[in-house]
Amino acid sequence: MINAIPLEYYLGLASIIFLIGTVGVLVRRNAIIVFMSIELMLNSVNLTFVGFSTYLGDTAGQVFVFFVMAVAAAEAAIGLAIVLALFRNKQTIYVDEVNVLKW
Amino acid sequence: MSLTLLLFLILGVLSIASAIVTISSRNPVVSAMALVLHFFMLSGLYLTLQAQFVAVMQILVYAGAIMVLVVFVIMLLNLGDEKKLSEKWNIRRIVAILFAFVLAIQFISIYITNLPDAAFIPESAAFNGTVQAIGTDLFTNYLVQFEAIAVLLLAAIVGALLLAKRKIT
Amino acid sequence: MPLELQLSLPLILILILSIKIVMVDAKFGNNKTLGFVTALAGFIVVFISAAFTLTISPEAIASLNAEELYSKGTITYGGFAAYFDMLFCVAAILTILAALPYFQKENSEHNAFYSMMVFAVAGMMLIAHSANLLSLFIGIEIMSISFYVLAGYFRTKEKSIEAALKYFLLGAFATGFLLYGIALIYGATGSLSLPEILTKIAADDFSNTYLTLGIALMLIGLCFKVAAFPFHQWAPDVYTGAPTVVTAFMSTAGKAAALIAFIIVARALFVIDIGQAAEIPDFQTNAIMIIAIISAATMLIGNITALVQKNIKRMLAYSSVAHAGYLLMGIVANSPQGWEGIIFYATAYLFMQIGAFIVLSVLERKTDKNLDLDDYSGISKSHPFLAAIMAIFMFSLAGIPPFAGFFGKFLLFTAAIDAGFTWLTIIAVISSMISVYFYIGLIVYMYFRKSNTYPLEADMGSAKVTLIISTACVVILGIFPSLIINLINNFF
Amino acid sequence: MHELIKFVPAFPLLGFLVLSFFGRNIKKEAIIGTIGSAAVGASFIISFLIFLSFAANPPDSPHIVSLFTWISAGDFSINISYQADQLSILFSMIITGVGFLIHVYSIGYMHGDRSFYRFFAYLNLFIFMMLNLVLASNFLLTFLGWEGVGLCSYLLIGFWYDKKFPGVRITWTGDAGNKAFIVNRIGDFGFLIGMFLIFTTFNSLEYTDIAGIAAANTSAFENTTIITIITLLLFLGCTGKSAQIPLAVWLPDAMAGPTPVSALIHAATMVTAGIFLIARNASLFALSSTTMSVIAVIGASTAIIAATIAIVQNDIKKVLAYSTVSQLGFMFVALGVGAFTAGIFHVMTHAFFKGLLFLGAGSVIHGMHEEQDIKNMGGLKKYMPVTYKTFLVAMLAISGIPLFSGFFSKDEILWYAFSNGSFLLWIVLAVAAFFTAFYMFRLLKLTFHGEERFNTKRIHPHESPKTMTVPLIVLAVLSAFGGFLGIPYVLGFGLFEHTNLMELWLEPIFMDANIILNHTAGHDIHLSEYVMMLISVAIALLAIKAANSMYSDNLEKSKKIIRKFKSGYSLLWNRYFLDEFYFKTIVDPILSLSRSFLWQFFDMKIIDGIVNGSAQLTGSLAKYLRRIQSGVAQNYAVIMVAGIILIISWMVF
Repeated sequence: MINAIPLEYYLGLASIIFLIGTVGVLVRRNAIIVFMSIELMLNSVNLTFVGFSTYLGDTAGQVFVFFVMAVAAAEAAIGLAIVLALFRNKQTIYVDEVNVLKW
Repeated sequence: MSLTLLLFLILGVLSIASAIVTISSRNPVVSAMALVLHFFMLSGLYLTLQAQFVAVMQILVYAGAIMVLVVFVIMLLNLGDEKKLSEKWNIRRIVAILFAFVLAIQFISIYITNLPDAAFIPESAAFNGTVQAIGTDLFTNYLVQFEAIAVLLLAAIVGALLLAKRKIT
Repeated sequence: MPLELQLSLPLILILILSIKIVMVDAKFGNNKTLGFVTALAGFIVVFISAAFTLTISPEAIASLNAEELYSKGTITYGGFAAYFDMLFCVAAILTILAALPYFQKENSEHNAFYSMMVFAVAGMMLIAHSANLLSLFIGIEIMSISFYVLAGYFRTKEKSIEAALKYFLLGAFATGFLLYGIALIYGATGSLSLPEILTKIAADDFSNTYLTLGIALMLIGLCFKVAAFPFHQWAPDVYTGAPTVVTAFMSTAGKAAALIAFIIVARALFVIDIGQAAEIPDFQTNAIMIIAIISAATMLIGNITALVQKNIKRMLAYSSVAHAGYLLMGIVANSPQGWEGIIFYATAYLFMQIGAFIVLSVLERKTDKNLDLDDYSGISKSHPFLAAIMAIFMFSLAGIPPFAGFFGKFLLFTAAIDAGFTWLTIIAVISSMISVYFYIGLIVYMYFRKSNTYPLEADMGSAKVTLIISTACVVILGIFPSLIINLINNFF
Repeated sequence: MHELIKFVPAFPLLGFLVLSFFGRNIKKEAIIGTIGSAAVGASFIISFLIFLSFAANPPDSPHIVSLFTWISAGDFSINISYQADQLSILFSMIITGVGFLIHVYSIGYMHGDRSFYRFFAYLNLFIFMMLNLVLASNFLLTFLGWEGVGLCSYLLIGFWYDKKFPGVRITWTGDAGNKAFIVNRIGDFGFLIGMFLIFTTFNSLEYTDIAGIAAANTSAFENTTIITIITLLLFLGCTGKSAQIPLAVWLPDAMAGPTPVSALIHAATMVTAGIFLIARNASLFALSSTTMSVIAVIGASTAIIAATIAIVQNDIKKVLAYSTVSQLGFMFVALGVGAFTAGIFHVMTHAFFKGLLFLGAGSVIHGMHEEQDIKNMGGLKKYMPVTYKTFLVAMLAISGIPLFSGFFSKDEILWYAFSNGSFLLWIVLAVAAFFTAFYMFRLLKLTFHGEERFNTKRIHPHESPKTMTVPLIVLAVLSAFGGFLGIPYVLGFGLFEHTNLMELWLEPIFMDANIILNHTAGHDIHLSEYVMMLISVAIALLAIKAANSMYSDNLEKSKKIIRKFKSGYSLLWNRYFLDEFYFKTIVDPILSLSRSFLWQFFDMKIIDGIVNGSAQLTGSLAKYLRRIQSGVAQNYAVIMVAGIILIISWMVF
């Protein structure tokens, strides 16, 4: 029963979610949804970590996930604060409308 | 097909589906809700991997804290009617999806052709996922990093306060 | 004091400082200089403690048993880590000295700035000390988060907040790849500890494809942090949009931190001594070739694009991209010689680039004014001191002897040639020839053009100290490079 | 005595520091000038003392005086160390000697300039850098000097940056300095890469080490690809600094600087750095016959092309600039055929007479109130007698009139071009020598003889002050008699063993190279050498005659000659018939070729086009590249993903 689900299933699932997140970052204009796509990417990495951790019989991977969560929380705070400040400045949160700096 | 595999498939499909909804929904609130669902699915997947502590943290931190913040900001910005939110297709999007497709082929071919060495879950895994195991590890082997994460969160708090302040004092 | 406590003194002190500075900010937020004084004194103390750990003999450090330490071998002590602690503190001291008059001029609040500087330095120090992928990741994140905030420090100004947004989105995106790479390396070797990973790679005990993919993804994450092609595009925009003093700090200390991360990772993943391993693994030759190509492309793109810039800040931002290319040559060389080259050049680069940006910040008005080449016409008449030292920084950046920049390039180029990368050196020399054009271009404007009708004002205040120290170091390191080289010689 | 060598560069450095820190506060020009000149004079005295001790007791191997360790990393270390031997002392004496005279001259020439002290500070810095270049015991220190002199040249060319200057695609003096600097970058590229390759091949950058290894393993290195590549790259560096084809374009524009600068940097010292570098590494260059041939061919083509261009120039300084390029070509031919001593000898005599010519030109320009066009001069002989006489000496020297210094050195080069090289090489150089004499006497005629073609009411030419004329006289003496240091053996008629003191002096330096090249030190007397000597004298006289007749009275007359010849009154000019025939068939075509092709097309279009074109190419490339920086964060992310795909494909698949 224990080895009913092979590790590659988890890795494959994680890579699919990672790529969905990547697509989200590339195609969405809304900064908040871009941010959520990044969260998707981080979560898929967490899944990879936990998968490896369990199959290796090593705790370190799960400890790492704990830290990734802390980092994600911190990034959420900063990222949303930036979006807020941006909205106050330019009345927009569309990433492609923010292009004063170029060339 | 065993029961665990069925559970994995259901959770896996639902997590992919909710992820797709997250990135494709026009309305940010719908995206956020789909993302919360996604986090729950992942939490279930962690349980199938016998990682109880991480599964609980997933709900508490992501669904409980981060997503609340996201929804709060979405409401705060009050982005208005849905027509404005529609996004047009452009070359970048097509290229981006093409690239993602290529990347997907790369990843999948890697995972299909190279099966991992670890074929089964060792007996110790059940203990490794407990609060006790992780706690011991955290406060012995990774003590320095645990302290460091305090600086990270402090930086995030000070930084977020600074950026979100309205006026210059 | 136990040896470990002595060795971890810089880390402990920066931790205390980071709490202290927040408390000062919270309690005495209205006092404009208290935060400055606290940060300055704190950085000096950390600098001294780091200098002290550098004097502890490497043998004593090597004799420590990792299992008995509190850090359990996740932290490197002494040696290059202590050197980089000092370097980051110097960069921070130089920056905040210049920041005081700058923020007074811009009518901005101060105190949160010093807190963020302390956090950033704490993150960088953790990077330099890390012997473990987890420490490395957390260090990089602390640094990055502080930089996101610092880039958007002028939150009411459009350009500053745009820089913060771009930096944040792209930085977090790159973090995703870095993290995925770490996960795969962990999966392939079953360890997060870098020395253990090295042993496993040398013993051929790893899962090849996962490790290869992991290294590829991690490479991407690190290349983003050093701003190397094609992951460099954030850098010109962020460096232009961020407050000038922040840019001075980010583009020097930040780059040095990213490079030490690169060195730490390269030392664990790439085998130098062929005797140790049966043969050099494929992923190593491939990865080094990729870094070589990235390095060549980075310096060409950075220098060529800098040619057409009319804004000096943006020109220096592109030149900073180009310098990432030169610095990566040390990684390509994959030898102690190459890493020493990186450390020397990072040191030299720190002084010349901070100096150049601080000159800009002194002459800048209202964030965006007085930054174009035309504004600098004939300032050698009105500001002979600023023009003269700016010329020194430009010559040094262009790699003209006898300034420090020349020796950095010299060490890196010889290291690359020794490693058999003659073609890379040829490209490097060509691109530094190109770069001379725009560095000298600025000097032409300053010295060989008629003055503008509107004279620039400069009130330097404490920035003068920064400028004098930077100039002195650029000159001294050019004439007596052995001062540093002898110090860094035994790090690897 | 040789330990004193470390003080040779110290004095100019001291002078530079004093002048740049306190110069602003010194109000009296005389004091500034004295400080600047004394610093260089002191260096000359020390060099001379070392020279005397060497002359009394010639060293077999170079003395190396080490100051401190510059860099040491791992197993290699590089010192700040100076090498005292016959070659470096000779160059050091030329630099400080001629440099001292030019410093003194500048006191008069720069009188009243708004940044008088800055000029002397730069000049002192230049001398310091130049001394580092020639005295260095390793490539790195030479490179420091190499870059340093380039920098000073750049600063000094652009000294009067807001003055208009009609150069090739250049309107401002400041731009001329820029052009020189950028063209020299291409040369420095060769130098740097060559230096790195030397380091990896020989594992050292010390001249003595490299020469020792090269001489000890001649058979292993001779004509190997790596040696050829290294020497060709170094030669590329030399073409930049010494203004040879294809990097010759910057020198004529460098004339935008003050005239003492042209004399010191762009005639006597800096431009000979390329010659020095090759001579310093003679045994390395001797190992590659390919490189030697390339050097000879480039030198010869530069000599002839620059000489023909010089005959149509009307700016007095540009004539001299092209003449310098041409004379440098002669020196490179000498090096290319293995006649190192002859090349160095010509460096010395050239420093005397070309320095003199430039200073004379400066005196003329000074007296004519900044007029440089020779069409607007004429008849200055009576206004400036000292300048005229000294100028004439220099002309006779450069034209190769016997007993003047240029005769000995140039003749030696011609002879070696024939005996070690080929007849064709000799022909080319002989023709170049003809043009040299021709354009020089054209210059003399148009400047000093004939009627005044300027407004005598507005311009009152006057002789220059003593500080300017004394250096002229000293240099004139040297130009006249300096050649006796290197009398060819054949002119001793076998009676004396050592007529050529130069050869004797430099023999230890080039011993290894001569062994590699199989050049025996023994002397024979060939009849052909006398014949050649006579021919070259005849050529010079013929050219002077031609120039004299063509520009006999003033510019109008020469035009008239041609006009009348065209309209059929040729017989009336019968006594000029031969000359006219000669002009019509040879000189005129060459004149027009020179005007329309060599100068207008080759120099201005092709060479300049390549230099400017590559700059434009990178410029337009930059315009496209910056478009990638679209400003939209997600476009950057897309490019990142493209990079990621490529990296993963490479690494994994």
